[in-house]
Amino acid sequence: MLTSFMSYLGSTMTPGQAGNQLWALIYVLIIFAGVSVAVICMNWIERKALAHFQIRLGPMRVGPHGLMQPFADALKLMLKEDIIPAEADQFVFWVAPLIGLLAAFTVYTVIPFGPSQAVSDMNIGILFMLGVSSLGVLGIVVAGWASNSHYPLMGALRSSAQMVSYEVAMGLAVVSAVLLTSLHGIGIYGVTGNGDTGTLSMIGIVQAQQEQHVWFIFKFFPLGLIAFVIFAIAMVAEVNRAPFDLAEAESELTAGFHTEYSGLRWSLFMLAEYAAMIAVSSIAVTLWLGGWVRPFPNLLQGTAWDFIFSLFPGLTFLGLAGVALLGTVRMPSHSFFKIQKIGLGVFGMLLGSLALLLLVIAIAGRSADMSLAARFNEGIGYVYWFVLKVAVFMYLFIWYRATWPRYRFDQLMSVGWKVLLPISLGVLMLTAVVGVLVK
Amino acid sequence: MSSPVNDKTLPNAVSNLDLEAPDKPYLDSNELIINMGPQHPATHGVLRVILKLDGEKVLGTECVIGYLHRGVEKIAENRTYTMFNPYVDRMDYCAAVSNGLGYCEAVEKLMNVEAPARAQYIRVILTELNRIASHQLWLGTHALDIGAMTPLFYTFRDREEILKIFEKYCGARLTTHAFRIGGCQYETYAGFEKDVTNFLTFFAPKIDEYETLLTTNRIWLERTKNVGVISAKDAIALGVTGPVLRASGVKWDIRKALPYANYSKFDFEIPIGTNGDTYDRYLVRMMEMRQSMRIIEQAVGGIPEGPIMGKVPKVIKPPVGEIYHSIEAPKGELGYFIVSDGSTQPYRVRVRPPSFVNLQALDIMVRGALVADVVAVIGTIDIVLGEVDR
Amino acid sequence: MNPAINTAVNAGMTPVATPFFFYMLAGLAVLSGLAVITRRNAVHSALALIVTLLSVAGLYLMLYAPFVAGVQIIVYAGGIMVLFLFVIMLVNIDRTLKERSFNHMWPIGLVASCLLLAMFMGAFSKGRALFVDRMIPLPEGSNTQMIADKLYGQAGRMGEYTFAFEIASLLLLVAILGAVIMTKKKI
Amino acid sequence: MVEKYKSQYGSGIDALTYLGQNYLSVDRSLIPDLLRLLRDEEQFDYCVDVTAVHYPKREKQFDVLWILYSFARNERIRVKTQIADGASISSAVSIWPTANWLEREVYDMFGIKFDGHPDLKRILLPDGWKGHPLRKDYDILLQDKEWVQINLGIESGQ
Repeated sequence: MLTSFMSYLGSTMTPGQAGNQLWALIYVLIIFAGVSVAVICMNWIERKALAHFQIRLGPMRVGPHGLMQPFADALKLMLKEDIIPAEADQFVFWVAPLIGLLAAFTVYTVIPFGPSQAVSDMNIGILFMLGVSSLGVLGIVVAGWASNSHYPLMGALRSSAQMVSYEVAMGLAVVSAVLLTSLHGIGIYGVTGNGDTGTLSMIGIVQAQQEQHVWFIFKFFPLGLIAFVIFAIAMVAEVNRAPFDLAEAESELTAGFHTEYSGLRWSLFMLAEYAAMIAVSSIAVTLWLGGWVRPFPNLLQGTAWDFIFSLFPGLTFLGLAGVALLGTVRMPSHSFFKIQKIGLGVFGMLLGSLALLLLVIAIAGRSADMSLAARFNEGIGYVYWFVLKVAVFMYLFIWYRATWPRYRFDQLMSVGWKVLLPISLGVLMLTAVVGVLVK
Repeated sequence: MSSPVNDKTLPNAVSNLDLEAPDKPYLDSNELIINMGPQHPATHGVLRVILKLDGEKVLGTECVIGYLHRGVEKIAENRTYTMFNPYVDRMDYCAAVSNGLGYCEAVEKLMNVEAPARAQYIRVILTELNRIASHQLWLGTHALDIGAMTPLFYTFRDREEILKIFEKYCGARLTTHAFRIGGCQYETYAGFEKDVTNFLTFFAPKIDEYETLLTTNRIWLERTKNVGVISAKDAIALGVTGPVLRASGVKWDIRKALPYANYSKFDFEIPIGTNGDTYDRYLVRMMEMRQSMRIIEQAVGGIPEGPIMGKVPKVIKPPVGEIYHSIEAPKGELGYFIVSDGSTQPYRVRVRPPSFVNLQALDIMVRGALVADVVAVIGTIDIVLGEVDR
Repeated sequence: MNPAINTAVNAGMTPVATPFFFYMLAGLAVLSGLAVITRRNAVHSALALIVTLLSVAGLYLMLYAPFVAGVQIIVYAGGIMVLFLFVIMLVNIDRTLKERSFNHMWPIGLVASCLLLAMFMGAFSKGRALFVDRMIPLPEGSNTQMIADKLYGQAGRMGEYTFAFEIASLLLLVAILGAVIMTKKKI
Repeated sequence: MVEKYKSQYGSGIDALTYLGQNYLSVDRSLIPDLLRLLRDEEQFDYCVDVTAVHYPKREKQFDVLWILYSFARNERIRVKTQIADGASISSAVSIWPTANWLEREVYDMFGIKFDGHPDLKRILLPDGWKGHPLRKDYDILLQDKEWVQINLGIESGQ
């Protein structure tokens, strides 16, 4: 056990490739915990950001600036009565949220947070991701049916039709990115030599971008960009978020497929939805935005630049700690706010010490040798840049929700079939043609 | 006065659903009967719409109303004229001032008295402010129905400024009871003019802000254009009034056609639409808010000095007779038909509620549309269930 | 032990394709397959079918055919089953539960399955003579590439199945157009 | 206008003005024809309201009123007729579709039946309710106790 634990430490492969089940399990647990924390953070950020878009404050009571609100909500949802309608199909009603949750979390096995920071590097990684994430819709469809009620059924029907029409455009956009992995050469249009076979592996896709010195979003400009935009639209539809949240459109179908759900079971749907949001954003980041690669790895290279970029994680947390401490100072001095003040201060301190830890690691690991600190530092950098890029998408999800009205069902379908599908087909063909011509 | 333009023929009568079909297997025949409401996020209260659907397509609707019926007309027969005045605020509670204006003017007409000039100006200012507030509420909820969350909060933020003026003027924010038979109870507070002018300068850019969010938003356009179309002819035949009628291209506004209060003194335009769809109704109401601001601007600059209460006896006892008086409420023609038997209590008060009559047009507006359109159309008709049910 | 697995172990990999996983997946496939045909409720059957398809995908993975496994998940478990459910959901469950199974062909089915069983038994007992004993273990990832080579050809050469593949896709295109024309009253 | 109809229909029509508002007092038998004529020939294309007033002491207990408006003439007119309790009157739904709900409300509140109405049933009160609340003999505190007890499970709705 200990040997299998230690033997992996020097490896540069993912635990899956190295065949180390123990480390795979550790990675799985880390990712599960990480995603759960991310969902909690996302919950808080969404409420606060949405509130500030809408000139209100959002949660302010539970903890300083409502920081503890997600925990209070989780507790509330766990304690709430879990109602199963009498006429519902008991078993299917029970299993539906689990399907969604399983699908959303299984995807994370192949998401590469770094060249070796993934549970496994499957050689069909992207195919696996698309396949499993499309299983999530089964949970919604089945939940709508099992509720034995009209509104959920309509939500389920909408959801399945939506998924079928957007999956195609999404898949074609993905294929055009996968096509790019088979090219060699540097730069946006630079292609040299004979094209080798490409790869479906998530890690391979990022490495291809590294090799070509360009994110695929800029490759064959504007083809990569268009494919990316198509994917970015389709992924919003895939996870049922505004403006494509037809399956749960609250003003039309009360709450769509989860109308009859309550308590913990309902919260599982929410968990699955947010986990799926992070997962599809990760696909977009991996395919088009260079995955874990930091910005300008080739333009600004050298140990000095590496060191500067490795300070970013620590500085980010330092900034957050600064904001928290500023909030502590600005808290009204009334005795009502005493506990909140202390809480926010402690939170700021925690963030600050995390920042200090990260900075220490960055300084200790600045040499390019293979010491543990250096490898750790490297790993933190990978995960940081990956998470940062994903976070941009998460913010976009909130922004969309605050800004846009909801599409109507038939319009959504016609956008999917009549706009996105032809464009993505065209982009795919053009990418192939340009790839051959430029060579 | 333009005559109705569109000549699309109207189905002779608005047919109703055949709900008594003997236990039809709905799912097998792909026909779904769905109860939208009375507890539903988008029915603006306790409206219940029974939808007959083919998949998502609406084959027919039937409105079931009356959940909020309080018997306002019966109450009126058992109260004196003065006592009934606050009750009218509770009908269209989003536009309480308009309701009060209509009632007070109807009784004044019945008694053959007229409110003094200063009172008239105050009335116009408050009523137009109330029109803006009502349209703001409509815009926020309508946008929310279509899925845009943010406009709701923007409109409520700005509506707050109007409610503050109401509160300062008469102490109440929603059901104001601002006017009395014969004039106004309260003199304007110090700084009333300034508050109103400040509001106008505050609000002008805010309308632009709403429009930035919605007017050219592609999803908004797709969701509202050609949705819930009603031709001018249909609208007239169905008795639809207010912005819904004007959006169909009929340039008819009681403030111009049969002027009441002192609207004839002010210079404003009647915005009209062309297609009679949801988008046109949206535009018409947005333009109406700007026109209301124009009226307020003129009125606030010209408030004359003088008494605010006309010569009305302490006990209001109109002579035997009957009167129909209507005003242009934010939602359409609000009429009061009052029969007096010479006593202190009205013999009969009939309220002609704009929401009630406009709601009748829902059926032909949503037939053949999708479920999502039903929600949009309910929003665009701008109903208040307190007024529909009375 | 399977020779393919032996080489995998020699290559420094922990065998995933252990008999335990095989029996688990196979058992799951058979059990859920039985559930598909025995459940009266169509949605339950569909859910069981999804489990069957997923365990078959797992079996493909054990055969070092990840591409086929991925396609199995994305096409069958994902796309097709969602469409299945879409249709099944609109069926009146109460009525179908009351109805007797419409299929009275079970004797024929029995004969057919007995024949299939006999064939499997034969293949199992004579298998060593019929099939290659040792499969050359494929390096990771080449399975996808091999399929592509067979279908599209390599280095300018037509692949073994290029023609058949194109014919199949043409047929599918015709079928799609036909479906569109049949369902759409006016185009 | 009134003169023309008067010569056509005889003494069934009376034109009056009160406080500057015109109304026609019409005999019940002339109502369907007159309403149609008002729409077709006098351009009263907008039916503002249909309502009724109850006079329990009169022999013909109810006044039924149509308030009409003409866009072309910018003029409002009221048509008024008297009917006895239990008598019915012809529906105006085929003339102005808007009369549909308005007549249902009159039926609901007064119990006046409209012949030819496509779906004459209660609109504001529940379908099974007994009594017509806007009649003068219906006290303001009165309610259909039986209905309240059966459907709401409470003693009183007040």
